[in-house]
Amino acid sequence: MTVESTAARKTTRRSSGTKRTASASAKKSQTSEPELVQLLTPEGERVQHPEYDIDLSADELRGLYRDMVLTRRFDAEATALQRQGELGLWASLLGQEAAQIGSGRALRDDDYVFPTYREHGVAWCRGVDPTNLLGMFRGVNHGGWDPNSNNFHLYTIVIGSQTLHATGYAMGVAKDGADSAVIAYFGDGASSQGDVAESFTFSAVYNAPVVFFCQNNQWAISEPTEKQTRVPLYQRAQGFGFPGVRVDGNDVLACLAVTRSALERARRGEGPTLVEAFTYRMGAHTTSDDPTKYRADEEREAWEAKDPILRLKAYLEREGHADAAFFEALEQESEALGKRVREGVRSMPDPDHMAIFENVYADGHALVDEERAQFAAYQASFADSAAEGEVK
Amino acid sequence: MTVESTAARKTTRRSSGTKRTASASAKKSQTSEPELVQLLTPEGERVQHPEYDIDLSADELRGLYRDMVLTRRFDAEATALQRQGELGLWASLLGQEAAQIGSGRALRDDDYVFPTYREHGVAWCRGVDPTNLLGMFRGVNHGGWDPNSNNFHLYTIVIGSQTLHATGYAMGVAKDGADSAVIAYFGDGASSQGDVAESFTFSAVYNAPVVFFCQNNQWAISEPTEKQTRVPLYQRAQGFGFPGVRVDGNDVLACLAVTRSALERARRGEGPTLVEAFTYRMGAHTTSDDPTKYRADEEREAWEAKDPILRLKAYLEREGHADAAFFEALEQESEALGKRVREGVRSMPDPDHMAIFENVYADGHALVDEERAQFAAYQASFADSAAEGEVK
Amino acid sequence: MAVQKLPLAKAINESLRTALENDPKVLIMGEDVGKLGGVFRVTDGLQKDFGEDRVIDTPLAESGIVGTAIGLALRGYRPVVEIQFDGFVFPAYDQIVTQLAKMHARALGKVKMPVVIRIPYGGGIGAVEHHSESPEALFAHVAGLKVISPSTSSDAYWMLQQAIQSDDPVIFFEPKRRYWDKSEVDTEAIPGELHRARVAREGTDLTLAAYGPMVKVCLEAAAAAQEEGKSVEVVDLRSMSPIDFDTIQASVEKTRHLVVVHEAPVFYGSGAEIAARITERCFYHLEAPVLRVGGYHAPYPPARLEEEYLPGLDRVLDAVDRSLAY
Amino acid sequence: MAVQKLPLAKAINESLRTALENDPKVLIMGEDVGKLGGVFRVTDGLQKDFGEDRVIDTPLAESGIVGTAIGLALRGYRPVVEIQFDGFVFPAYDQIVTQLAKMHARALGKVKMPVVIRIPYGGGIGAVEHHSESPEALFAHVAGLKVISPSTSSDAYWMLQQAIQSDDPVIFFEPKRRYWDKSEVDTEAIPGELHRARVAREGTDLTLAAYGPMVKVCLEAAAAAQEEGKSVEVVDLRSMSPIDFDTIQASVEKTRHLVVVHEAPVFYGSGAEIAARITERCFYHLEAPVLRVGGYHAPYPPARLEEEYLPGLDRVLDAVDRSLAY
Ligand SMILES: Cc1ncc(C[n+]2csc(CCOP(=O)(O)OP(=O)(O)O)c2C)c(N)n1
Ligand SMILES: Cc1ncc(C[n+]2csc(CCOP(=O)(O)OP(=O)(O)O)c2C)c(N)n1
Ligand SMILES: [Mg+2]
Ligand SMILES: [Mg+2]
Repeated sequence: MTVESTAARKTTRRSSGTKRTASASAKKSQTSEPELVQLLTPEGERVQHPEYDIDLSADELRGLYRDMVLTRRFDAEATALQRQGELGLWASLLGQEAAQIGSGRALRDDDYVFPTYREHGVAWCRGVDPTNLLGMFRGVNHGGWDPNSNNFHLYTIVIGSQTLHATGYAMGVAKDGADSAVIAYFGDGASSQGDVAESFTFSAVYNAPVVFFCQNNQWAISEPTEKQTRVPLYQRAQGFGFPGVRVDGNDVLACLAVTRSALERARRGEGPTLVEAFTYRMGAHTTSDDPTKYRADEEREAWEAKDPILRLKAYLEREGHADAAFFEALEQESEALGKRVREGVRSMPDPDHMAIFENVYADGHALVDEERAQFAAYQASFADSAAEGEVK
Repeated sequence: MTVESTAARKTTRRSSGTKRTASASAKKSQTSEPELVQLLTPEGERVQHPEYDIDLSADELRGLYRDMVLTRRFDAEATALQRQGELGLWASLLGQEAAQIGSGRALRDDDYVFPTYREHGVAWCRGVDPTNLLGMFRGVNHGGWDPNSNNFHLYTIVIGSQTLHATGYAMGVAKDGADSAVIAYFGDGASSQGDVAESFTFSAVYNAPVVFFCQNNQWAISEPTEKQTRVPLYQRAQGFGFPGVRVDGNDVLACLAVTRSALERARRGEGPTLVEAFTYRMGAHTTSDDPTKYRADEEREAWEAKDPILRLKAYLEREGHADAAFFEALEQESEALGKRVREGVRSMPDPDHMAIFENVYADGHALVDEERAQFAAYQASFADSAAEGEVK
Repeated sequence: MAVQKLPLAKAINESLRTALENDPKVLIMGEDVGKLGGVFRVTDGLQKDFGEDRVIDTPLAESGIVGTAIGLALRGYRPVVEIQFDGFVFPAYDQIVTQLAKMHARALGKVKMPVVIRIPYGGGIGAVEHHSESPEALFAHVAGLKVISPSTSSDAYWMLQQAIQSDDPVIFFEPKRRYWDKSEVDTEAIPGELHRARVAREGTDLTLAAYGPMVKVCLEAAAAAQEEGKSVEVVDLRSMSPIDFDTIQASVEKTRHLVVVHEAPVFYGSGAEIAARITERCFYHLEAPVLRVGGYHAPYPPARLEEEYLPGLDRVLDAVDRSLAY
Repeated sequence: MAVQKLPLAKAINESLRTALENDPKVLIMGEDVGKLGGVFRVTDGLQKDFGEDRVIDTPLAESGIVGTAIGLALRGYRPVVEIQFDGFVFPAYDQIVTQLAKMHARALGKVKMPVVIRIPYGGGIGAVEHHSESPEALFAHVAGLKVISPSTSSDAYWMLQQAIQSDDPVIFFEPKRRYWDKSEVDTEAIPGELHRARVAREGTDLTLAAYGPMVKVCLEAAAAAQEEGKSVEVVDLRSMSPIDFDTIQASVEKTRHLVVVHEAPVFYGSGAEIAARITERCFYHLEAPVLRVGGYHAPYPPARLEEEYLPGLDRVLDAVDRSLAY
């Protein structure tokens, strides 16, 4: 009996109408907005939260503002550099500054970060030279910075993989008896990858000091979050035995408070936490992407009103925490950063051809040696005036 | 800076004591027993459940009893056949009869089953000839039955894979507009596999009519469930947006009621359900395993008191639903089944050598044809009296 | 449309459209294949015309995509799966190798696995890591899979038609850097055999064997060699499993020299299999060992080095010269 | 213990014990490696003596095992991962290929990946599906990995020591059907180079090259051939990536005949790479094409057919005869 005939025999009570019901119910659970931790409204008003609170000095608040502004400036510069042909690709963080700066500033120096490819703001908090981030987008390397210099691991492109690295690293931290914590970044799309689920299992079973920081920016390239889950993502954690919390990802104070609390929990030996930062990818997925193919302008506009930088600015101004001179100076600092990055990228040397054969192995490999030598000889043959036919 | 030195620099507030706390807290959440659906106590007393109830005739009850007894008999015969060298391996279901018969009897003919390698009781419910199951354990094939004959897919050995096949099949059922349901079996160990999590995601997003039936038999070979999760497994579902329920896996009535309800839910177009059948693997993992290396006899003894067959027998007797003649006849039927299986296995022909090359492809492959011909010629050369040296 | 000049990507799009029209059991599945039409627009417009039920945006999980495609195939569907880039097929590798490839044999033939996995592969587009790899050998080694790659728009159209019609799982490698190359497609032609190689250019002195993106490079090399008076035959293999050794053998018996060219690393690559088998078949014909030109035993390098890493005209000609010098 | 006759599995156990003793950063991870001591008892007693913190029973998830091992390596640990059987490595294949293999290069050398992945492999033990496969080519093709397999207890002990000390990821294939074969181990010897082949038996007429479980078969074949007056040299490759072509070449320059034997399917297998490269290196020395004896292009068959599927004495001798007949 063929599969087809089996199928044909069956009664057909389930109609396409059922499917409509289902997606409707899925939508319902999506729209009945879950608790979302917020400390600063889109209008820049400070609100209290029973569980998460934070007391920041004007200096610290200005610091967060500065971080976000400079990150956005750097990001814009990179986008421009891509348009100018200096970069092959750029993955913009536009709109996600609060999620990244808030969580990034919650970290201690000895904590360790496992980013995706979009954590430019976190890299900034870690003190990674922004120009360093651009190497892989320019095509001169695959990352190449020293993860241990700033406890900031390499960007990871294969979706979800780094969550397991973070978990293993955190297992190691625990073994060492250290009280550092680890943070793993990933996206809403990544939540579907088996590796992410496995990292939840491992971290829960070993009680590893890791915070899973999911930036739900509503989109995985062209797919909205409904294609990944029918309930809010922060709820995923519960079934693995650790807490999940949704935070306003455009509220830098809330992101800081919630992440700090999760990191402290990890330090206390209470294991992992999932933080879902509810935010929005304001730009294209990358400079190769064309979001007009799949999403409406109105959605973007609605999120514009929740801009993370504007709301902190409103708060700073309202409270008198920052004056015109501050904003002015920051403007200049931004321009200087843009210039530095622009020049840094333009003067970035192309890698030497022989780099193909470097660092394939730490302890060497006979075939790599052989191929390197052949390649060198072949390259040298062009330098010779001899005809190609004579190359051995 | 090396990773080691980074580690060394760090403060060491987290002590090994923390780890003890952690596993203690993990244990606590395990032992604070969650709601477990039960309709028949270990003593064979019928209890009511507000949500799940079931009304079965004496005939049906005897049928379930018979299924369990015959399944256990078949299983014992297979274990014996392995000891006698007729099978290379056997994975016994001893102790899990209620979970398998209860869920198996909840299915309609048009429903489809995706088993692991241990669902002999479910196979029985589907009408699969028990002897057929033994081929792969004897080493004459890798399964080889026609999944569509009984809507019972092949046994799957790679842990967790079949949950995705079940989900895809269920997506197909929904596309066809049929109201069949699909059931995917897997174990407590399997719950850790990324594939299982992905099947939860896909089934939730597409609202596929599938029931995930996890037999938590407390062990994945030598690893207790605590190595896979620190909270009860049925809770995993919630975070993916569908319900999970724990049922007494040694209570055939409860397993039947809960599975039936989950299947009905699927048919109604409400999507997946996770059923965790809390049971126990009474025997070794397989005949290759030696559980004395890793678990205490007392644990097994405690579970013996919850035997699924004895409790239904007590109930049948107490209620007068079955008399001595019934048990007597069943005893004979069991023996006959054992004999039939024994003879079936012993007379199972070895596969033809050429079978190596069969069914590698449906539409043929030039290399397979070439190798088949070479192999045939090579084999034929032994038949010739000619010396080996002459074989081309 | 009959005969038309189409970019290779568009030929695939047309082929998918035809398959969706001809057989209601055909489904398209993958990440971003719907509204976006895939990151290369290969599935452009298909969801609009055939609906979300047949052109399915999936969760971001390759194992899940292939695993559910297997389930759909068991239910009688014919899923055509898109993996977004070569480097992202590995999360699905387990389902492909242990399940998809073996299901038909496991069932003693009672189950069929008409699943096509489309993978844009290879380099040359200046991309970041994981977007330029050529993993075909990792699939061709696995029994139960068929592995093919077109080099022209016509082959793209027809080989995909045939792959979708096949009851076996087919890994369909699309030469992404040729997506925009235009060539003629006759949608009413009678296609040749799926796994037959094609002599893309005749010659008498040496045979170049290649597939996918390297066919163009070999044709250019053959033209350049011609100017130097060397007559080079180019064989477009089209299929890496099975390999049409008969066609290569016939060519080598004539030319007595063979160079195999692919982007994938040479070490354990398809060139090794071809060299081993052709040497066995043509031991007394070969005047030089079979030479191989391909990637190095190194991760695919950053974009600014890919030109050095990829076999180009010069490296192919160098091998031609070395072979003829024996 | 110094010199002792040990079963190969026990030699691995001793090697792991030594590594755990010598370096507090060494960890053992895998399914059932703790109390049970692994399904083959290779890790027997280690958790008891070194604790659950160093000999770690993991959740049942191979990608998770390798992925967390990578994280632990980044933290300065040296994880030795056990994959329970060959057929179960595929869920971890993505982490191995896209992360483990490439991390050192991605970091421009600033990060090292001292991770060993132990995989009992090969057939001949009458097992069910997925328990008898030889996937080594699928790893050897991938740059960044080293792939080795011992054939004796001494090599098992020492090669594992060296693999654990290496800063590169090493896939360590254990010939499971030789686990119970006893041979001598000198735990105080000075080991040779990790990736050097070993001439296991000298001969002048033909070279048999093999590794892991097939070395024993080749030695038996050489002994049988000797009785027929043929002098066969046996090279135990020990390493499939890199391959010690120098040692094979030296042997072939002497014997002028080469047969490569492995359990893995011939098609795209390691024999192809060896044949291609040795033919290139020894083109004027070879009196016959390099022949290959290995698995067929078919899924590993059910146990009752494995004897026909696996290269045995007869098939090796048949190839020897065919080679010498050229
Ligand atoms: C395994 C894998 N599959 C596919 C891709 C291609 N890809 C790159 S980014 C992306 C979407 C990621 O979405 P999300 O996780 O939400 O992160 P975001 O880009 O929104 O920050 C996809 C599909 C990939 N990089 N890795
Ligand atoms: C991917 C994979 N890894 C490892 C194994 C080896 N293995 C077979 S059964 C088993 C334990 C399974 O435990 P569980 O899921 O609880 O099912 P049970 O055997 O208890 O029914 C393991 C590790 C396998 N079959 N597949
Ligand atoms: Mg996103
Ligand atoms: Mg279990």
